[in-house]
Amino acid sequence: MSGYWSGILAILAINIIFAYGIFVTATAGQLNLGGAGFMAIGAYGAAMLGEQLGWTPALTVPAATLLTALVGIGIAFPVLRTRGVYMVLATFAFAQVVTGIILTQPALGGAMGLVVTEYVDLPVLLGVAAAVTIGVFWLTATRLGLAMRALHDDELVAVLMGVPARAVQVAGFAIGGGLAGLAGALYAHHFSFVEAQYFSPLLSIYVLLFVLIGGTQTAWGPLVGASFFTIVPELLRIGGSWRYVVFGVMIVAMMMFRPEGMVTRTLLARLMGRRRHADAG
Amino acid sequence: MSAAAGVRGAHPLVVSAGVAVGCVAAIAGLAALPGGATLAQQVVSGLMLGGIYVAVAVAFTLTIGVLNFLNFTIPTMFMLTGMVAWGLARHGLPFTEAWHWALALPPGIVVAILASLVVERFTFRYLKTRHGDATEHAIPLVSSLGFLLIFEHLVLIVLGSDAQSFPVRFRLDWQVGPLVVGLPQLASLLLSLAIVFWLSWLLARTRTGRALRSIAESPDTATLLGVEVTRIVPVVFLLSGLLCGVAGALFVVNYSDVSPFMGDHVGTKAIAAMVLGGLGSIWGAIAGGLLVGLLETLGIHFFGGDAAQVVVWTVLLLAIVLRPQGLFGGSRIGKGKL
Amino acid sequence: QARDIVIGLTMVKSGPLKTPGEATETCVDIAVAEINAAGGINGRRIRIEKFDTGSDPRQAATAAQKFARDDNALAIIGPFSSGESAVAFPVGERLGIVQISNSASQPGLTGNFSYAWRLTEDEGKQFGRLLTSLTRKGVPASKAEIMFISDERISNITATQFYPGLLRARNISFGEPVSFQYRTFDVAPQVTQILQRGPEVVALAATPDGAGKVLRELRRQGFTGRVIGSQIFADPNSVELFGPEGEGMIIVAGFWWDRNDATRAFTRKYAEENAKRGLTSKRIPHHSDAQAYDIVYLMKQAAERAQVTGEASRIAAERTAFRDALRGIRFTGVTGENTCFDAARDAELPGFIIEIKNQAWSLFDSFPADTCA
Amino acid sequence: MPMPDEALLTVAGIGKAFGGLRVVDDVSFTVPRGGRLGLIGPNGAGKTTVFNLISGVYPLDAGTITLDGKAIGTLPPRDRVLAGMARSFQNIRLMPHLSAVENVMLGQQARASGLGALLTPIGWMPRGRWRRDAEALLAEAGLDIDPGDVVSSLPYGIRKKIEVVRALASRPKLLLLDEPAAGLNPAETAELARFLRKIAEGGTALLVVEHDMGFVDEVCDRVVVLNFGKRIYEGSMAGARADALVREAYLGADAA
Amino acid sequence: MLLEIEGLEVRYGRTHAVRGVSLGVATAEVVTVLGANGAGKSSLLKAIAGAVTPAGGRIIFDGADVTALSAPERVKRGLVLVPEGRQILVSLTVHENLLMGAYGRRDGDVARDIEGIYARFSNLAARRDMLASVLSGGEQQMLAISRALLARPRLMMLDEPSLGLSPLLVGRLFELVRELNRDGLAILLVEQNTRMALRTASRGYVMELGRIVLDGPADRLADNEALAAAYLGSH
Ligand SMILES: Nc1ncnc2c1ncn2[C@@H]1O[C@H](COP(=O)(O)OP(=O)(O)OP(=O)(O)O)[C@@H](O)[C@H]1O
Ligand SMILES: Nc1ncnc2c1ncn2[C@@H]1O[C@H](COP(=O)(O)OP(=O)(O)OP(=O)(O)O)[C@@H](O)[C@H]1O
Ligand SMILES: [Mg+2]
Ligand SMILES: [Mg+2]
Repeated sequence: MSGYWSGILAILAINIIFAYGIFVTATAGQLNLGGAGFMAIGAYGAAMLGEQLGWTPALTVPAATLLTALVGIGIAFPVLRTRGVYMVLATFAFAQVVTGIILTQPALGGAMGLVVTEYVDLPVLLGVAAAVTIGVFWLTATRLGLAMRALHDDELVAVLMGVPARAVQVAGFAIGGGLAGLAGALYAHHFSFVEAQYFSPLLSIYVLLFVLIGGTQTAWGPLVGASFFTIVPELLRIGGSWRYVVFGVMIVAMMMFRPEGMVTRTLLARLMGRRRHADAG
Repeated sequence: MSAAAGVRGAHPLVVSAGVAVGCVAAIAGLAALPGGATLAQQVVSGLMLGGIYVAVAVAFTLTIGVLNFLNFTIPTMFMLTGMVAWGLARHGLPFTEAWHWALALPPGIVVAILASLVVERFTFRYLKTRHGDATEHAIPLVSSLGFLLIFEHLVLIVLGSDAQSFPVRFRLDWQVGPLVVGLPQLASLLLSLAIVFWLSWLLARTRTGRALRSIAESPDTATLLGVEVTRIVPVVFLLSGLLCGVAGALFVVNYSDVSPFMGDHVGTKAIAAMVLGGLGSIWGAIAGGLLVGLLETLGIHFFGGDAAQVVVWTVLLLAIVLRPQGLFGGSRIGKGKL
Repeated sequence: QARDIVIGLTMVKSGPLKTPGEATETCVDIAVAEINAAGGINGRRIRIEKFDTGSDPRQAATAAQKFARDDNALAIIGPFSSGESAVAFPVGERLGIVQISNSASQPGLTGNFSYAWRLTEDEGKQFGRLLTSLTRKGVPASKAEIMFISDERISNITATQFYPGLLRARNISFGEPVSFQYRTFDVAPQVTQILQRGPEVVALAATPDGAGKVLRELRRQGFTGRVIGSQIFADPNSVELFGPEGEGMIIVAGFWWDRNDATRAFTRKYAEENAKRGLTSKRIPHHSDAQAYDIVYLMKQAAERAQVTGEASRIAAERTAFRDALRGIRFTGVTGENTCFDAARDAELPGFIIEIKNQAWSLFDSFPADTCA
Repeated sequence: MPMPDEALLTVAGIGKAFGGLRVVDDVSFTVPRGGRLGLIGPNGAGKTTVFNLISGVYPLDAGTITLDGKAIGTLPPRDRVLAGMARSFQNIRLMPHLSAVENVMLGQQARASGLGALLTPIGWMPRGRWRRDAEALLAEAGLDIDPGDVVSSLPYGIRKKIEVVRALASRPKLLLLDEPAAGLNPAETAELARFLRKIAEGGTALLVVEHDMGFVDEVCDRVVVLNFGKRIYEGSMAGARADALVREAYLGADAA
Repeated sequence: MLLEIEGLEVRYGRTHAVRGVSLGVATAEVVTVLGANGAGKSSLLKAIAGAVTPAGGRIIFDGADVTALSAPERVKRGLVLVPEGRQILVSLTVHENLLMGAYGRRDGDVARDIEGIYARFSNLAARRDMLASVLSGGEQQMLAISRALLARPRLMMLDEPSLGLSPLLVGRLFELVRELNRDGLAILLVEQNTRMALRTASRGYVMELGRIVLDGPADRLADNEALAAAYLGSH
């Protein structure tokens, strides 16, 4: 594979994992605009464990994932008191606090960032991304996934059907936070360097866009959304600075014509239906 | 609608006059204390900084309170005013020598309004809510982010990524004893207040106000009742574009510089202000704006520049969690649509 | 038909660093055209492969991979910024390809990477020269205050790790450095704070736009002393940005356009070529532009020394030979004469102390480059 | 075998006020095991509010609720569901993005507690137990639709029925139905009545709010009539028809 | 004819909801449209009101082709729909909902008309300053109809208005329909309460799978075998 495409693929793999982190809460109807905060915790967690304690990535990555999942649980309780825009903004504020704290802590490298010595190569990233993808597909096919989608549509009714709403939502934040942290840990080890400035509001916004543009109805959404966001700007590379403008136009057009995201259940049903039809004929 | 509730409840005119008198007295008292001048200056700076946040926060509140639409392009409108005005003035437009910098600002505002209308045309106009669940209301959020990309990069292409100086050459500070008060900021505060009075009256009491609130709830039903949604909604976008434009112009006059990213910081702080005050409550936006400004300057004074950001966002996080409706907000707005 | 020698250029043509970064390409193109016209390297033409990172560090890593693995590049010019270099240097090290940055001036960035080089001068050293010059020229500076951008790495390091020591060494008293964030636009509270301590000079560590904000606020609140700073905001294009408030400011840069015939010729070409490309405001080269121009010549010299052929089959060996040829090299270009590289592969460059006078850059003082051990 | 007249649901003296307005005022009634009680009354009488109080959407201001011998009046909604009740809604509240069969499978939630049940991939098993169950239930209700259809595109009447089926999927001891026949045509109403009687024969107790008196006649063996939040009648439907108060407040003079 | 529909088509993506429907409503006439669930009745009314864009066909109201007009334009001309599921504005008060009904009106009689509504529906009068969200189902239905009346329609389309009303109110509703009709209002009524609808209307249409399969005078339809068959359903 060419060096260029392996570079792009590495970014894509991390974006996919990250996007699934946001997707898991979004399927349950919770928009998380604090993705960068979770990712930063994972990245700095892995970096610190690696540099301070000398752990290898085989240890730092799971540990950082677990750490972020715990943070997810911790933050879920206050954040779940809020709804809609308030939740979006609460998670946004959370991310701002995380990066703000990193910037003010010399022990975390402050504005200078941290160098990460242990390197994790592309095959690992691809493997983890594939595993996460399969895991999330599996998750959405379970009763837990069904409960999440029900919470997304109508929380009160879901509760009246016996869905343990709070537990499911907290689980969503734990899994989602963990995945974002996993993406951060892999980021740290692959790019060998972490800095607070990278985990900006813009990053949170982008990853939420991956998910919303891809569609929150099925697990295909983040996969398609992250790929779209990672690969289309590359294909537009010849356009120079114009590529972002074109890209913005594509986003707006997408929302005009496919407001529920690129992949919807109806679309899948239609594709599957066709296939079934074709098989029969 | 909390804006309406605000009018029906305490009389905001009385309240705000009282608050203003109280503030002036407090600052004067503080300045008179030995060594209090510095702190008094910080309080003044904070309130003045808040003045800028207020205008943008009101613009945010307007679209979210009236149309239930969290419009992320608002910081871009703010930025467009400054950058377009700079671009024009740089090329000597409009052609009046000494004043062309100041004269370039109104066209900048016009561009912000036009941009806002373009956003309306391609986002709100296509917003067809179907089922009313939690995330599909993110649609306007996403498309307004799309526009954010478009406008920001257009500006980058045409005008470059640098901050630029915008040499407005008139002294606009007001020296009161040991204190320096920025007149443009004061003006933006007063202007926002005036607009807010008018808006809250409009929403609560007029036919147009009711139509707007109907649209906020259900554009489809409003249409069936005879509301020309496509004609009324642009008015809101026009207003919010105007507010951002004016805020941007006053910003430029005050700080004498512009940059393609000048909206980002103001934008996030204005959102914080809006949330602190309560979504959809225009009175809340005013209180929130001033509060965030104060929190920021006092945070800087006591804890330093970085910690101040942590302070602001922590306070916000706590506020959302402890009092999700904000200081003045109704509990309904913002829970459904983004 | 001889094969071209490929050199990669990791540059910034979009994103937040677009404006400071976009003239890099012009300078590289000028140098390549000159070299090719004069017969190339070892008789082979240079071909530049370009990659725009959009100011995103991850893209700088991708660029290094692309040049090394897809384009058979001999070496890479760039990345532009410290953030990008921090990510791209480890990649270059793994792939065994030299990268020479023209702008990343964060101290210690090249670390232990044998393939990471920089043609830039250290912020701390440059600021020390500026302080020396203040004493030499009798500028009153016994009480100073430091203001810096905290979330911009170079500003932060310079202000917190270099300014205090350098000031202390010259017996200049100062208080706790006061910080503001990059996106902050209102620095009134910070300025109120430092002016309360009554400084004679204010030492700034900030990007040009950050510096502009502080300057204006300082003057608004009545400060009349000098504002000084190292090379971060020493941008010839900032004179306009600073406006009348910038008058009397003293800064330091690694390049002075009016130094000799070569620098003047380069400056002329720079302005012409930029005008052709629509970059009309870029008339005087920034030191990172001059450094980009010199990097191409530096690469030519090293490639000739390593007897590089550009053959694809030998590329790995030639890259290493190229790196080894850089060791102990002495180089003369528009940035200085007999420039050498220290043990950490950072260049030793001269320092030019610049004063803004009558709204223009004027040379206030200058220091020769240090010699390498 | 349960005793036929043993009370399954006992509502005793419940009350609810909204901002001073007493919407439900000291209402008591019982639903026996396998019983079929109709709750009727004029618009705004408080019927839906009673449902909301029983299912725990609103907290009680006064009174107690007992289900199967267990006091549930203060339990959170989910625990009441687990105790054996299920309900439908006056305005259809299906999950618009889920398919018909998924909506029904959501109704099974109360029966599928525990981590194991939560993590079994029901979506990938067309022949899995849960799915077969759900499809069978849909068929039993006479719903001739593709179970994979997303409900938002189905017609009103069909959705209305799916909602009843969803409530049934938890195999409740007590089923609360809020105007199940509203929006159905006479033929469909009759069919639904037949279906509900069959369910009742299977031992599920019914508490039905409905304005279609013919339907109530068909389905319920007893009615409670509310007016302004108060119980004004309890007894047989025929008795209600004859009651002057009920006629005046609810049925209208010309009701035959 | 006050309203004439010719060959109307409505499609939602692949669903063909209304297939070439033609019908007419004369001035001061009550016409009812009956049909099983999903027959396309609501889609028909929505297309007439302008809430969905028809895929084909023409809508002529009062002699003018209104097919291309927007919904608000049609409201102004007196073509008003009381939509299925009431669609009242729950974030406005009851009174404000009524004012919204009169949105297109510029005359000074609005206040008087609203008092008239309050006199007729005492439930609404008692809750005039409460948010409409707290109304019971039946109260919401009253509000929806009252709101439409305030637009001073010439043709009112009612989509299942009796849904959720008590028997007493259903009776009153149909009385109201007859009364409004006597005052000169034309009414197009979609109902599941076939008996009442046919008793009130002068003519009726029966829809099945998007097509009109039967039409005629209401009394003839009332004892029509085919109608019974259509309802007992072939499915
Ligand atoms: N949350 C609430 N706040 C204030 N009032 C309420 C609330 N919910 C219901 N009400 C009022 O309580 C009364 C009873 O409402 P409820 O929905 O129980 O009536 P209902 O008997 O179900 O009527 P219908 O047959 O029309 O559905 C109504 O007058 C309604 O306005
Ligand atoms: N927005 C929509 N998107 C897709 N399909 C729709 C939509 N609205 C209606 N349909 C479909 O169009 C057909 C006709 O629906 P319509 O609502 O007009 O029927 P109806 O006769 O009013 O039924 P009901 O008596 O249940 O109200 C149905 O198959 C329905 O599923
Ligand atoms: Mg009810
Ligand atoms: Mg219908």
